[in-house]
Amino acid sequence: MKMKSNTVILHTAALFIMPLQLMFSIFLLLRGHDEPGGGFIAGLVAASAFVLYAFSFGAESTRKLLRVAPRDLLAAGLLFGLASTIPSLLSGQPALTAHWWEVPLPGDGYLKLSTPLIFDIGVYLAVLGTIMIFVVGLMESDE
Amino acid sequence: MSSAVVYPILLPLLAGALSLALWRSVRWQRTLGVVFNAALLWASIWLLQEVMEHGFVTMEMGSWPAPFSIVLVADVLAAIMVVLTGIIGLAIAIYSLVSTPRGHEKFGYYPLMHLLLAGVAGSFLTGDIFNLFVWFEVMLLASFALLTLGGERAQMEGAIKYVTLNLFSSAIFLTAVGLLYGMVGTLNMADIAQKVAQVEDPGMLTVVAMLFMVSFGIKAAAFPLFFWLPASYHTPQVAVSALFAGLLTKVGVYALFRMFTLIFTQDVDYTHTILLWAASLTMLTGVLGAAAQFEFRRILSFHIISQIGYMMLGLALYTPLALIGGVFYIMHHIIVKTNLFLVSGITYRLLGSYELKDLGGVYKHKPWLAILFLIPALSLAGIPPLSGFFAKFIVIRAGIEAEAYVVTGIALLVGLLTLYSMIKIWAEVFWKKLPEHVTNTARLEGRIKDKHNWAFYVPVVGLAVCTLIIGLNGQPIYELAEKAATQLLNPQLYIDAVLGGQQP
Amino acid sequence: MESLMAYVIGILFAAAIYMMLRRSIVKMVIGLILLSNAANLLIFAVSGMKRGAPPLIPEGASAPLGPVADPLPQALILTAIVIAFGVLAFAVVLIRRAYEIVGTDDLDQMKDTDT
Amino acid sequence: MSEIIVAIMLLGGASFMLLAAIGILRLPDLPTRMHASTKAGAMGAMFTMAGVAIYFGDGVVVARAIAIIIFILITAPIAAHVIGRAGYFMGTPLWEGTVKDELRDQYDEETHKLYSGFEPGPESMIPPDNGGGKRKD
Amino acid sequence: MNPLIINIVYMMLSAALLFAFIRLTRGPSLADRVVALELIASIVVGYVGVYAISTGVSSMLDVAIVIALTAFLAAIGFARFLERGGRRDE
Amino acid sequence: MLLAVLSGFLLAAFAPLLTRMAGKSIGWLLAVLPASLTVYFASFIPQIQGGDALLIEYTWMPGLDISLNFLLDGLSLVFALLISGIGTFILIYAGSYLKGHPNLNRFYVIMLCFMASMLGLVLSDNLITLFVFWELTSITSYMLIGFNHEDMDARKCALQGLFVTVAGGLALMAGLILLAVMTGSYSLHEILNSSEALGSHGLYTAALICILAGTFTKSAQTPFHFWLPNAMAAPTPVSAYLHSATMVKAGVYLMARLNPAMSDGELWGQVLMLFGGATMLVGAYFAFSSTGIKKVLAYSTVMALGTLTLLIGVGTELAMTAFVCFLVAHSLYKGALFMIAGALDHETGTKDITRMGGLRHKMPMTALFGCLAALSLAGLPPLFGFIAKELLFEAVLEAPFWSTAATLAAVVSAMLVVGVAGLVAVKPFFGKPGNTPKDPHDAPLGMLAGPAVLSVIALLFGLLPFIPQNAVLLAAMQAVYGQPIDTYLSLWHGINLPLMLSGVSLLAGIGLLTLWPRLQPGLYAVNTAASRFGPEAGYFKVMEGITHIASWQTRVLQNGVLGMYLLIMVAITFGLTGYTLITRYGLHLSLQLGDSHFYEWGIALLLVVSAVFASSTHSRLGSVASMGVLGFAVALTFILFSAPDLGITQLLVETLTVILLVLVLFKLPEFVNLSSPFERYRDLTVAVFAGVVMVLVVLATLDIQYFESISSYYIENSAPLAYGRNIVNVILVDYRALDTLGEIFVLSLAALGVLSMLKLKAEDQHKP
Amino acid sequence: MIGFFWNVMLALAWVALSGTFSAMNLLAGFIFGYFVLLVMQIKVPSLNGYARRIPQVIRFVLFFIKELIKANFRVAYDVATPVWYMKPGVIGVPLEAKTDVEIMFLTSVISLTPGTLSLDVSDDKRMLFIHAMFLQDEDELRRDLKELERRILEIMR
Ligand code: NA
Ligand code: NA
Repeated sequence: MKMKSNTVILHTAALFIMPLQLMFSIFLLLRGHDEPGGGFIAGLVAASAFVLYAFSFGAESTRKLLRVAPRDLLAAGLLFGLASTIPSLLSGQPALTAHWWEVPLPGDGYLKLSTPLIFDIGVYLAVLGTIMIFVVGLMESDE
Repeated sequence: MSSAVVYPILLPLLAGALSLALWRSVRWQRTLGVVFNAALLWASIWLLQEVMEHGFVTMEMGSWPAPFSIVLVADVLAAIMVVLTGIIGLAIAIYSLVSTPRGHEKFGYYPLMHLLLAGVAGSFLTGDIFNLFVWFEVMLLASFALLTLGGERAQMEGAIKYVTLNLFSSAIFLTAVGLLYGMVGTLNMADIAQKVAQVEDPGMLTVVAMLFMVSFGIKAAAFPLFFWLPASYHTPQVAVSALFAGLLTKVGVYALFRMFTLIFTQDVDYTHTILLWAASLTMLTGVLGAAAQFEFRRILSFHIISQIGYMMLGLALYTPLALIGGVFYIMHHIIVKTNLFLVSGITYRLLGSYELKDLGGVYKHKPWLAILFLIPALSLAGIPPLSGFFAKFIVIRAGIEAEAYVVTGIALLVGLLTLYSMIKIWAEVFWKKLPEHVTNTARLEGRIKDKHNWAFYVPVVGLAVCTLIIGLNGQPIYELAEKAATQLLNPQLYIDAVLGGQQP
Repeated sequence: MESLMAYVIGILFAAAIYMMLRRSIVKMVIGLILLSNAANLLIFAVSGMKRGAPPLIPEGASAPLGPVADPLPQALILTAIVIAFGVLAFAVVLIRRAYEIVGTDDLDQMKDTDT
Repeated sequence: MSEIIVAIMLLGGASFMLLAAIGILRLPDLPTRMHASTKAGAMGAMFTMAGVAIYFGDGVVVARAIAIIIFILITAPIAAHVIGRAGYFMGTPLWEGTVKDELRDQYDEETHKLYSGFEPGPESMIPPDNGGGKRKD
Repeated sequence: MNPLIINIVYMMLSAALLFAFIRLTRGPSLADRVVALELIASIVVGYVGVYAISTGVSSMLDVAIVIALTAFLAAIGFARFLERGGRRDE
Repeated sequence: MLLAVLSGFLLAAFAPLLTRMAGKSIGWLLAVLPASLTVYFASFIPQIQGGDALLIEYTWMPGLDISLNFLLDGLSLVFALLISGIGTFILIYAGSYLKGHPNLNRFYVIMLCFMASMLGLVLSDNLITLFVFWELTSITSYMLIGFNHEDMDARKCALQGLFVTVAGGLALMAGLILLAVMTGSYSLHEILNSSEALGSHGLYTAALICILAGTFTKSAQTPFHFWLPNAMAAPTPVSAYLHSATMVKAGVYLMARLNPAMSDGELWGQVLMLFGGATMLVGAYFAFSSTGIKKVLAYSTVMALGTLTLLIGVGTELAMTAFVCFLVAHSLYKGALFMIAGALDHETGTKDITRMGGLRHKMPMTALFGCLAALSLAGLPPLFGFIAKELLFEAVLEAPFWSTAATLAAVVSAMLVVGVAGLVAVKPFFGKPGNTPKDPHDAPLGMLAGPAVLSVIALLFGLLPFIPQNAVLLAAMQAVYGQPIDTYLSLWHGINLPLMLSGVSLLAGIGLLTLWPRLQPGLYAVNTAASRFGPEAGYFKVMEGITHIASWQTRVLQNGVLGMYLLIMVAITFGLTGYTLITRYGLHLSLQLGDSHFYEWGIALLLVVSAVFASSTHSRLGSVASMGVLGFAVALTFILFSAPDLGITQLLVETLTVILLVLVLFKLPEFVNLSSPFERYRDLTVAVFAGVVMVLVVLATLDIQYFESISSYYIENSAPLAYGRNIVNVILVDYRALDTLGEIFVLSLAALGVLSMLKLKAEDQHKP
Repeated sequence: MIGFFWNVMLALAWVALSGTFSAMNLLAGFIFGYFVLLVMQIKVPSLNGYARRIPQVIRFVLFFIKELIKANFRVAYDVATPVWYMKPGVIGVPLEAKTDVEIMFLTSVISLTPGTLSLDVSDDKRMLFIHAMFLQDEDELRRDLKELERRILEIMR
């Protein structure tokens, strides 16, 4: 026995909650080096956001929202992760040696950019891509 | 430090990621497959050269000092294993060009293959116990995915067993790592070894050693933990079978070698005696299992188990010669077993079956293929002067010299039964007249000529040449194995290489 | 607490193993989840459990103000959790496909590939 | 002073939670249980967070506590709605003391359409204000 | 914070946790279990708050944020299960 | 020398090519190699004559004490000459016999390999190298026996030969290693020259048994003799020849070779005499009682091998003399006879002697050489066989022990052999013309050259025995005996006991021959009965047994029931762990739980009840929901014990896990109780046992902390060196980033696996 | 305009979450919010006139808290006493609210209040079905709901 699954309430709510979750995920990603968070957790939160969307609007719609295939997100994540080894290898250090750059910003700020951050972004994308593959794939195979 | 030690891991990882990124272009993925695996082979040979020059090559990842960083360590054994990985990888990459069904190629075969190799290389090179767990998982997941790729019924059934039993093994591994960390507070294997050696009452270490033994025993398919292997290895497409057959179980064996020479040597009488009996029964049950089979790849699968027993025997006897034998056996077996699976794939291509009753007449129509089968098959059975003979000889000589007569007797008997199985295949597939019910013989009789058949034969010939070289020119290989064994028996060398002078 | 956890871990192991031994593949998957939780808790317990001292460094400080919980096992467990999740996802899809193809979730009916 | 407020907040929060738990355990059917649990649980969490905000008094913590409260306010009713709805439509039996059910008759199980009763023409089956009654099962 | 209050609160939360779990085990319908699970998520938020106060570690609040933002997804998942034809009385 | 040994292999590699190029005359072409080898080996005669040994050294695998050293002395030279000399004729002969055979090229490949292996075997100084060639002869012989591989019988016989010889070979390997362990050397000449008394060494008996197991199987000693006649069922007399004249002598060669070293223990002589004598009788009897010409010859070979073994066992100077002479005589006449048999079969189209007769008219030359060889076989003067037989009688008469029995056996077998010789030579060529499928003519030159040369040589050696004696035989005798020998071969020793025994056996033999047609049915019945209980039946029992045990074991172990697999694994894991814990560490139960707060007890309780409920409920989703609770409880544990990152991760993962499960589950059936109560209690017992072991292990581990954790380094350096304040995250992305890198790849692999399982439909797959 | 509003909201949410009140952080939040909206832009509903309604919002919040506590005590009382006082049932309430956001907001608030639970909205969005715990006085309940709806629409429109 099946029934119509979506309602206006869930749809609308999803559109409110999802941006909050995505914001939160980016936040968790960027401050993960200093406070609880990091690429995994952030990626999982981001994935939750898209899962909510997928449950509300369906897999097809989620694909459209993402624009890139989850697989490509995953590949990008892996390549980011590997890219973080490049600076160390180029400079003849052991792989995954951290490199830090301080990019001055207008005003008094500095943007701290580092290979661990690139790495964490890779983790974020990979986790997101992976879970999207799981969920969207499973949902599509049901439909 | 030499960066040689990191490339055998990074290259396949990169290849995997790139193949994934190039998902839509099978053509590019194929090219990357061959190019990167050739690069892997090159990198691994480079590593071996470096190791031969310096004894050990290490890299403290992230430039943090050992034991706080994950250290990649290549000793001779690890370097050998990585070279073998490179050889098998390249062979499989070439073979895959023709053997892989289109659907598999479109659904991630190449990335999976690369990442499997990455997991294998990582397992060989890491000097960190938890990192070993991670690489094991990489390897395991890649093998899961490869095993199920294609989604046929047999694959699913096989995969469920494979997955469950291997996950159990992983959980035990993780548990053991946790317990070990709880006791010695470190993860670096050299550091663990050094600390374990100072422990006065190592009873609990032996307990943890048992967990490691079981976990790696499952991965290695040792008696009585091998069930997952015969249930699954014959189910995927043949290049995958070959890859598994050659490399995967050997990672378990490698881990056993590593743990039970470097770390758990505090109670050798106990631990290695258990290993000894496990090894004997592994040899025996494996070979008997094969004797009951009538399917090409199933026979070969059971033989993996029995051969694992020989390798474990080398470890269990724990004499210099025995370890040499174990290492030699690993080298020989990886090449030979992969090759046999590849040959089975060719006969499958010719006649469309792996069942012995549906095969026949290959010797008549394809004598060269028959020779290409005989080389690895007789080598596996330990017929001189092929590689397997010397491997077996060393182990048996070590057994006799260690006065382990019963076990040696079993090893000899198993050799005979191995020959029996190989001859069974030979007689049924090659000698026997083509059964009358087999009608699709156009390929066998050469009436259909496939365009890229060279890709089937190049790896098979290449591996056969390796077998012949190991056999006929065994001295350098022996010396290599001897170097590896010497290092294994002197853990202090490893410890010094990783931790340097600075001891925490 | 660690001693108490020892008993909890033991029970989790027992429950996990009991579930893994069932013939239904769904139960088996639940067994696997239990097992990985048990292993994670085990690592957590044997490397020492500390109340109220997360391994964080306050802003501006160069080290935690007091003794903190061991961060290393936490990192290991985090890795293990994520790995277990990936494995689990694979496993559930596998059992679903297996059920679709084989038509039963009774493991005892899946013995074609052996012997 | 703030200590007392914090204590009250904490105890209040815990009480709501306990109430929710007792409610969920005692109440006779799904919707009534949800009246207790989803809301009281959320209330409890919000009270506790208010206590946390007051206790720490630090800008960062306050901001976070407020964020938590807002998030709970947004997500809790959605969850409640989704479960309650699913539970209802899947035919989870209602308590025998239920006095009326105006939805049942507006729902077409064949087409999965839910009517408002304001539709023109034959589609409308029963006007909303004078129908209702107990569900048959 | 007064340890007595903390302990009382803990005790109440523990009792709540237990009751919710009992409902989860009893069912009888899936939705009942899910409601219980949701309540347990809320109680965990309560735990986190009390714990943050009793130890003075505010970074634990992030856990509560995560629960607040994502825990309800499980309920949505279960609802989907029901809607797509799963059995309600499990 | 190395080239000489390996040249056979090299030529084999080119044989297919040459066959295509040379066409009909390929046999003659290829025979150039063994012919030149014969000359080459003959050129060593002057150096060897005096009893010296030449050692030609090549390294191979020094690390394993394996060298390619060649030891050339009288014994090996005799063998080398026989192998290459007879080989020459065989190659020529095969060219004619198999003319036009489609697989002639493959035949030559195997044949040349075989010849080269034999040469290597008899020339090797290194025990392992010798063994290498030994095994090669087994394999090549297998290929030859099974040459007509589409015939199932051929395959079966080939397997039988291989299985028996390789089984023995493996024992031999152990024996050789034991020998090396005893003597400290893998080099034959060192072993032979060492003065150590092996007979009293603790490993002597073991080594002896192992070595003899190898040589007896290879040389078809009773009870392993059965494979040899079956190998004769092989399609060509050419390959059958190999099993008669040379290959099976590998075992004899090795016994002779090791005789000086091994014979200082009494066991050696006794065992050899016992088995040799028995083999001699068995061979002689079956030779006489068989009908197929090749069977007859095969059993007479068995008899000869027994005789040779017996002689080594006797071990006296005289016995060694007899041994060498008998060896040479046998090779000459047996080679000739097999080629004759082939010629007969080739010309008449049948292998059954009973159908032949009076062929001397149609095949005069064949008849002539056949009769010469048969006379040598029967041991009649003036052929070399006579000298050998006389020496045999002399040797057994003077045997240090069991002399009477040995003599009796020798006489009986000599008598039967006379009968055999008669069967082979008289029956086909004399008497009434038989009814053969083909109209016979004299065999072509290629097929007659061998018998002619060999039988003439047998005649010459009989007339002028001092020639071979001085050339190599004496040196060979000394090599076997291990000491200088002073002997002089002659045809006529005067009228003595041996001569009278010869006479008796000759007459009795002729008598038997005349009775043969009448005896035949009775013998046949005896043989049929014997075959049911004989060693061959034993072989089949063993083979059946292997299959039986194998399939039984597979049924029991690899039974396909995953639950069983897991049960065994769990039992092993925790049984081993528990056992080790108790025996290596001991039981230290710590029951101090007092340091836990009550709310921690609550969480512990929740962990336990949620796990127990999840695993005991009948409701699938109840179980899943309970797993959710477990996830929360685990997260709470992490949170309460200072692991916020873990807590968050656990919560998120738990939520996603529940989602995945529900996404998948509604496609799956509900929980059903599939197992019986017994199975459930059994599993429960095992599970509880595992749980108890884990409790004990964890409790024990909690008591132990040998070393401080290395974590203080991470804690101290995170902020200053890694610029991060969340130490766990710093570990994940910096200190131990490699773990994390691996981990995202694990995730990606899981994703790939899921992707293909969900998307790859069966129909996409088999497209090329 | 609407996009800008949401963007500011998100930037503020960012600041609140990170707890660092600095211009840089706000800017960062703005940028990230921008990206989030970029993702969300397909589905962002229309909203307008937010700023004017702050006082109304505060009044509503107070009203809501009062209702919340009142209703909670009512439920608590019934849960805590042994005999059931409640008279539960499902009733249909006609909707004034038109847009999806209005409906969502209303139903959420109704669901949050103990004693009432939004079950579903009819397909034509004109009728809201709720489960109510205390139907002793159905008319009063309907009046209360109307009042709630009025206040909500007041701040939303
Ligand atoms: Na009441
Ligand atoms: Na409400």
